[in-house]
Amino acid sequence: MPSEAVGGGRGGKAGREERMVPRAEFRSYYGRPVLKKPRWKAPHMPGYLYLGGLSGAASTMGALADATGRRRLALTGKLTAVAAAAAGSGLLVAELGRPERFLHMLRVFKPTSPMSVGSWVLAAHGGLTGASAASAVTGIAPWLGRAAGAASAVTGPVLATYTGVLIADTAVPAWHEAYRHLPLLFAGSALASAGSAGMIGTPRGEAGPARRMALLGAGLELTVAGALERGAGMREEAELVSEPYRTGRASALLKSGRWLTAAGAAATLSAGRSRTAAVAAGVALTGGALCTRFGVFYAGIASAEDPKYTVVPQRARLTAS
Amino acid sequence: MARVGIESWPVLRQLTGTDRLGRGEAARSKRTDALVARTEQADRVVSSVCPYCAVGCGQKVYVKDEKVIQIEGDPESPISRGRLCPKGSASKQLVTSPGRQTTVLYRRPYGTEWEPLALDDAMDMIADRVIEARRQGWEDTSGGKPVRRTMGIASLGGATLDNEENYLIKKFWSALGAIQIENQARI
Amino acid sequence: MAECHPVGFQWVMEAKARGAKVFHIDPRFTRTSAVAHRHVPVRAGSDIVLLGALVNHVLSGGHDFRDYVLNYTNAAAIINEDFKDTEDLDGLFSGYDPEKREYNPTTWGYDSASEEPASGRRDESSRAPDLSAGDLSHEHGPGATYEATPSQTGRAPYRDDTLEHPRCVYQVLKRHFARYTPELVEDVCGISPADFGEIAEAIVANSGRERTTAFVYSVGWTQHTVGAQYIRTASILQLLLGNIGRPGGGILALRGHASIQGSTDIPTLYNLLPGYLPMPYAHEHEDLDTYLERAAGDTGFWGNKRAYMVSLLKAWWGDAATEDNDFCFDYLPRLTGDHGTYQTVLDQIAGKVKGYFLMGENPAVGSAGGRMQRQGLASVDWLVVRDLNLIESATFWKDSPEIASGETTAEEIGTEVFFLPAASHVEKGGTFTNTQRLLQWHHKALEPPADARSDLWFMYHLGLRIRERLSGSADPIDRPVLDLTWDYPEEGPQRDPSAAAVLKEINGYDADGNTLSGFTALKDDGTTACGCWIYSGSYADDVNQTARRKPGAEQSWVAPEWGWAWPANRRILYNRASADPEGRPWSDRKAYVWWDGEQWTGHDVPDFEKKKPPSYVPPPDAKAQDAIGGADPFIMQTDGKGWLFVPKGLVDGPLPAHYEPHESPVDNPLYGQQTNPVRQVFPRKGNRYNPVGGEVFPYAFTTYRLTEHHTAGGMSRFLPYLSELQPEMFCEVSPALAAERGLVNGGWATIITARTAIEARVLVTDRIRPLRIRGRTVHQIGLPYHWGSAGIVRGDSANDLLPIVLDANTHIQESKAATCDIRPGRRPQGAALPALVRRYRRIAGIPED
Amino acid sequence: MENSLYGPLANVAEDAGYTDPPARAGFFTDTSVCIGCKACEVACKEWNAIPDDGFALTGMSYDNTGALGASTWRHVAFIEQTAPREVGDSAGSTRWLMASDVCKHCTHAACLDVCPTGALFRTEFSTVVVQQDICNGCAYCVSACPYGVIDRREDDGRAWKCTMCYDRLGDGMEPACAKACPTDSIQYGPLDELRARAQERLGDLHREGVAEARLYGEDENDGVGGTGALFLLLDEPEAYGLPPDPVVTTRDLPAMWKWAGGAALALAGGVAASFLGRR
Ligand SMILES: Nc1nc2c(c(=O)[nH]1)N[C@H]1C(S)=C(S)[C@@H](COP(=O)(O)OP(=O)(O)OC[C@H]3O[C@@H](n4cnc5c(=O)[nH]c(N)nc54)[C@H](O)[C@@H]3O)O[C@H]1N2
Ligand SMILES: Nc1nc2c(c(=O)[nH]1)N[C@H]1C(S)=C(S)[C@@H](COP(=O)(O)OP(=O)(O)OC[C@H]3O[C@@H](n4cnc5c(=O)[nH]c(N)nc54)[C@H](O)[C@@H]3O)O[C@H]1N2
Ligand code: SF4
Ligand code: SF4
Ligand code: SF4
Ligand code: SF4
Ligand code: SF4
Ligand SMILES: [Mo]
Repeated sequence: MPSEAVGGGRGGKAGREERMVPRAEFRSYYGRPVLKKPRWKAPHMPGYLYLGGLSGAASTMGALADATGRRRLALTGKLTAVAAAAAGSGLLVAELGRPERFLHMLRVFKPTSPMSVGSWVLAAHGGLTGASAASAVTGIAPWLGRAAGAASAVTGPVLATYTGVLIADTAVPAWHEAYRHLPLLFAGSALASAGSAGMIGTPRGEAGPARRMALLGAGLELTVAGALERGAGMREEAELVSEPYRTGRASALLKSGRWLTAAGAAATLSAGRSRTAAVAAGVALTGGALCTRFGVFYAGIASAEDPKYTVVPQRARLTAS
Repeated sequence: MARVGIESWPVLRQLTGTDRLGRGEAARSKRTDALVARTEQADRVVSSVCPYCAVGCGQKVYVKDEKVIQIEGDPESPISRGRLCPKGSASKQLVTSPGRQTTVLYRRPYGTEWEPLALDDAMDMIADRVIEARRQGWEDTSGGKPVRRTMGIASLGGATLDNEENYLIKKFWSALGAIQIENQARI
Repeated sequence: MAECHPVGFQWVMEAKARGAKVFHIDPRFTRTSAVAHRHVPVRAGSDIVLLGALVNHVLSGGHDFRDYVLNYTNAAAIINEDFKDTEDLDGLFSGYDPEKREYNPTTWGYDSASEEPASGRRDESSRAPDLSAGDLSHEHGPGATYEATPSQTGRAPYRDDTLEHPRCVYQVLKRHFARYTPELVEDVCGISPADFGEIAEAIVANSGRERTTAFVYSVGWTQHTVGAQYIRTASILQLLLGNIGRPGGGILALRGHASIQGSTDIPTLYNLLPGYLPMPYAHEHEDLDTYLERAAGDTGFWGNKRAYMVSLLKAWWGDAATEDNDFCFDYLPRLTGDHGTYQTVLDQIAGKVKGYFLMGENPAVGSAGGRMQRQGLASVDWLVVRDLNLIESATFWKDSPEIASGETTAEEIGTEVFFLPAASHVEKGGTFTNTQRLLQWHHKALEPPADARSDLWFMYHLGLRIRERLSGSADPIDRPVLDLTWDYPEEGPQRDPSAAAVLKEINGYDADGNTLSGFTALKDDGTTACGCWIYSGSYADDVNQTARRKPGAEQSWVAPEWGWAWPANRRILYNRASADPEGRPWSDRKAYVWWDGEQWTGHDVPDFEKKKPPSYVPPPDAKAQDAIGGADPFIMQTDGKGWLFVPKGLVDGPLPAHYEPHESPVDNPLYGQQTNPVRQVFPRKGNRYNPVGGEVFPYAFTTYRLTEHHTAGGMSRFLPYLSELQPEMFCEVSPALAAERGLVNGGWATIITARTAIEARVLVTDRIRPLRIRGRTVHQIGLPYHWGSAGIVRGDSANDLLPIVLDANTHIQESKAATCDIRPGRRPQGAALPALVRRYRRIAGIPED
Repeated sequence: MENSLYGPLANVAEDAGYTDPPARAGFFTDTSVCIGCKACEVACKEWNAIPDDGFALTGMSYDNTGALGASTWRHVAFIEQTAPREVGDSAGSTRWLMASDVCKHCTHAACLDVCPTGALFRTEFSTVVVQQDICNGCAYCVSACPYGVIDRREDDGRAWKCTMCYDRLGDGMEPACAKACPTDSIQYGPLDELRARAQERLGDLHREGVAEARLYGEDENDGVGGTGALFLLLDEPEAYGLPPDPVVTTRDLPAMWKWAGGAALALAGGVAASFLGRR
């Protein structure tokens, strides 16, 4: 019947006195979500999160490889960085409702808008990685190329981690409440994927730093993802708010991500001299990083779609105060 | 507030103006600066009355380039004080909806489709049919009593029409001797 | 009211904010209930019991406003000795003829001390309803109080001012309503004694010198076979409580369309002429004088009827109308019975009607018995539809439910259809008359598009063409057409006739062509012409008074300078009753008009002769308004009194009595007479009736409107913005009925009557309550009636379910109470649909042909 | 900047760079007098030429619009409530709550803050408006709004929501929805006045015994710094589909940037550390 009784979400008839079990009982409007479901789509948004991380960490890797004289690793890093930045920009533009207005992103600079900050960073980063890669490939203006590369080692880490802010700076409880986790998670993920790119694209001899990056990244990613899934470090109703990470499509993806990352890390450790094994490890790590991004993405969608994630923590907050 | 060239780049305005965060003044577009209510641009504003129900709410009709661009409540009406219900508020759509049928249609007996017909022709055809039906249904007497009427023509409707229209309907049909003249008051 | 007159409802909210208590008495919990203090669910069709019990409460508790009742009503009049009440005849009044199914109302008259009532003679000459000035009240509305009531007597009836004479109206009422008790209210209406008590107390406490109570109704009260008597019961109550003619009081008819009031005042109705003059009925010899004698009494303002009628005839036939030819009175066609819209449909099906004009009405969806309506349309030779949209009444030949079910096909329908697009309200100038009798001019804003033309244009140009074709005809039947005044000035590119000129003709002018100042200026000698006497004054001083728009904030709360109200710009009718017999306001709070020692004055235009003192006593043999005393507010009545008991003018009894709806789930506990004995029934194929009670059609249903749609949908279902708000036909049922029948919210249901079955989405809601009636649970089902087969949103039409059965006074269909069955799921398609209905009829024992 | 992100803000328009702006404009929607007529919905659509939102029955009482969205800028909620029925109690126990929801024109508007193009901007009336010539449809605002108000229209690609009839305000007219509202359930005016009026009305209702009446959005200390559209509700906000205690997401933005900065450093450090080894 069209009454609150059905509208009360899982709560059923949510008479005040009946609301003994705090979490199952909450009131809503015919069970409808309070928030709008994010309009961002897969694979665009999670793909962008991934590519931004990859490009950011890869450019840093490329710059340091350059500085430390690892030519092949530097080239791999630079090429990966520019390719990922370009592809990421492509996804970002494709995500727009009015792609032809992409440049409106540079109309203002808004520190309050992670996307604005990110756009400027992406623009700078894209330019820098482009210049640096072009120079590396063509050999023209090596000094300038190197400088651009060095600069991209500054924009890179920002690009790789701001995406955590990008999605955390929303009303979506699972994202917002994870604002501490997401940048770290994405940093770890970025390290792992850039490392694996290095492992894949560079002969073993030069790929040592890449392997270490991959291992470090994997470690960080696994640690933070674990915390995220548990809701460790979240402020309010941590168990409920983190629930979307443990359920449904997001959970499956995050689990796969964890397995792939762990497997990739293990393979990295045990790859020995085998290039094939290194490539396999790199692919696994990349897959893990991708799965993580998709998992985070879908957790947010689920979190926005069910009013309980919005209502229960807020109601609890009110009751507490 | 018109700004040209590079000066219109909001980032510059952010840097030079009072809106450092780019959330207000600096973010305005040219179109925004030029915005006015379309009612301001009306060629004329005409006083009217809601065509739906008998409350009789006052309406203002805004016309530009011989098109209705807005209909809204007349605040001066002591009946409605500018307010309109959803129907009254939808009056513009009633008048301007593309679904409105604005040309004459004709369906011949046993036909399966509408056909177009010129208004003038339709009027002539209807006039002929009225005269014929009137004669066919004519009664000088009924039950021996003089009635001077026709039962061949009937007419229904009036509650949505103007008093003047109802007056002409009643007047002309009565002169023709038609008595089956009815409207919504009976239902 | 919140549902159907939302903007008018702001004033109820205003009153509520100022402390008024709002009761909503309705079968359904509606938007009105949501903000009322109290919603009291009532079984549809039972209000006379509730109102009657309130009358009983007032009378038996001595709560009536005695000064008002004694002076302003006919409470003291003594009734004819031969009158027999429903008390005596088990639900019938004296004079019933079971063969003809009609009353002879002779015995309902006053017991006149001296003379034989003029009306007695009239009755012998013909049956009453024909003679009465048409029907008492149409859809509803203030017009009803202005209809010419047949002359009762020029003499004051014999009175008993102690109100103790057993045959005085007061005592008759008391006896009549004695059986209307709170217990009966519970049994018949489903209203608990506690709720009844609350209403009764509130009404009594809120009436008297200092306070007034208003009743507001609309078609929830009229669309019954006892509709007119619903209103009558409320009138009795309000008269007893002194709530008529006073600010904040009254019985407010919320009328329907923008100009439904106007179309009753200037009637596109068979039985009326403009200004509530009756259409003449057929008599062997009737000239203007005999017509007028029959039309209305000689006393009261109807005493000037000759001036009204002669001026009308002059307006129509101009120079051709002379004293010598009775002002062309013979040109008027004559009636012989009921020629109402439902009768016309039956005549169409019988092949009697050749051509049909639909000018702004959609009977295929809006009128009861949808199948009969469409059958009627399919039976005429030609049909002209003038509308804004391609409504079902224009497209029935290709998309009706009968086509869908395969019962007929386009190839079998011989109707020639002309669809002529109509101009909208902004594309023409003219007046609407709103529910408070206010004429408001709407100005033309622009030319109509393409072929669209105003109905004024259409009638005028059709008239020109017909007159041209008939010109030169020697046939006497063509004289009225050729002699007609039909020479309006033309305007604009489309040669539109001037609507202002038409309004001027309606207002009237004198021999010199000057516009008249008001109806008191009308002459009976042919020197004035006036198209509608009650509208006289709307163009006074050659100024379009209806176009006045002095801002509400810049004038008094009565706002007399906004538009123009008939009659004479009065905003409250019979407002002389707002002062006591001596002419002083009943109280300061409720002061409205009063006698200042020299004349009547106040906030409104006094509905009384300005200079007639309260002390005025009419001389014997006075006529017209001169026969109305200075303390008699009801100046249209022959005796100037409010009629508690109606000696003349109603066809179903001088007092209201409860009868069950034609289709009712229960029996009538009050009388052996189950239903209104003179209701109009048309049992025939396509219009079969469900049996009373019974298991086959166990549920009551009522039909109604939604705020988001308009009537038959022509002005809402074709608009996206309204359609999206209520996109589908639905039915509203209680959770109990849903459980009983397996109905699911959001699912489908099929609703079946003897006529047909329709489908609707289900809303299960506590806003519909099952009621305990006559010892059993009565479930009510609510059905909005806005949908049809055309438009942006489509659905089955509730009117297809309803039968044609009419109130005998008004010929209005009973669409508020009928019975049905309901079951889950969609209805069968194609031939299976009629088969299902046939099966139901068979089980219920209803004859097929 | 702290104050620009969270907490009470004395002059919202000034904070957005306007010098000497007009008084903050707002809505007070008193749902206790709403009759659910939806005139506000239609008037808004007519004025703003918004496309229809589809023709589907929801089965949710008389609400077939469902929620605010890109093509519904006013939404009237219908909530049917029946208390446990007592013997002899005919109807007093049924409530039908109606409430017209709209964009809150938050003091701290997340949608605006996150908008990367400046399409969403603060007007001189302190309202929050999308500039349709600027919006590129990035949909960030959609996820940022804590009330689920703004949305992207997919066939058009841009984000839309209530503008508080910015064009009308500029010409001294009141918003179309407020003007149409038959019962004055929607009141438009200077926000300060409306706040006072809302308090007064609340007091009246409490005195009349309507204990469940409460205000929503009037508290400057709430999570969005108080809203530009206040509501008088007769039940908990969530019963109407409103978040009970929304917080503007950008409140935490400085912290977020810090965490991101830390993460960036960690990343850079991680890369650097990885290059420390032999090979
Ligand atoms: N939004 C909107 N407004 C309209 C219209 C419209 O279609 N839509 N139509 C206009 C027209 S033409 C008209 S005539 C008016 C009609 O205005 P209303 O008469 O208000 O309209 P309805 O909804 O048909 O019926 C009113 C109520 O009567 C109740 N009712 C039914 N039977 C009974 C009964 O026996 N006793 C009592 N007490 N109540 C009963 C119904 O439950 C319903 O709620 O509205 C006008 N205004
Ligand atoms: N079951 C059930 N049936 C009912 C009722 C009920 O309560 N229950 N109520 C009854 C009542 S009270 C009424 S009034 C009727 C209404 O029934 P209808 O009058 O048949 O319904 P509407 O849709 O109002 O039809 C009016 C038509 O006039 C058209 N129109 C508007 N303006 C103009 C104009 O200027 N010129 C012309 N030529 N056309 C115009 C509109 O487009 C519309 O199609 O329904 C009745 N039927
Ligand atoms: S706006 Fe609504 S209430 Fe007013 S006249 Fe029109 S339909 Fe009736
Ligand atoms: S217009 Fe006013 S009364 Fe009608 S639904 Fe909107 S807020 Fe409520
Ligand atoms: S309610 Fe949402 S859309 Fe409206 S101003 Fe606040 S954040 Fe923006
Ligand atoms: S969708 Fe448009 S309004 Fe929303 S954040 Fe993006 S650019 Fe700004
Ligand atoms: S203020 Fe204007 S834009 Fe906003 S809801 Fe009201 S009518 Fe629509
Ligand atoms: Mo009506």
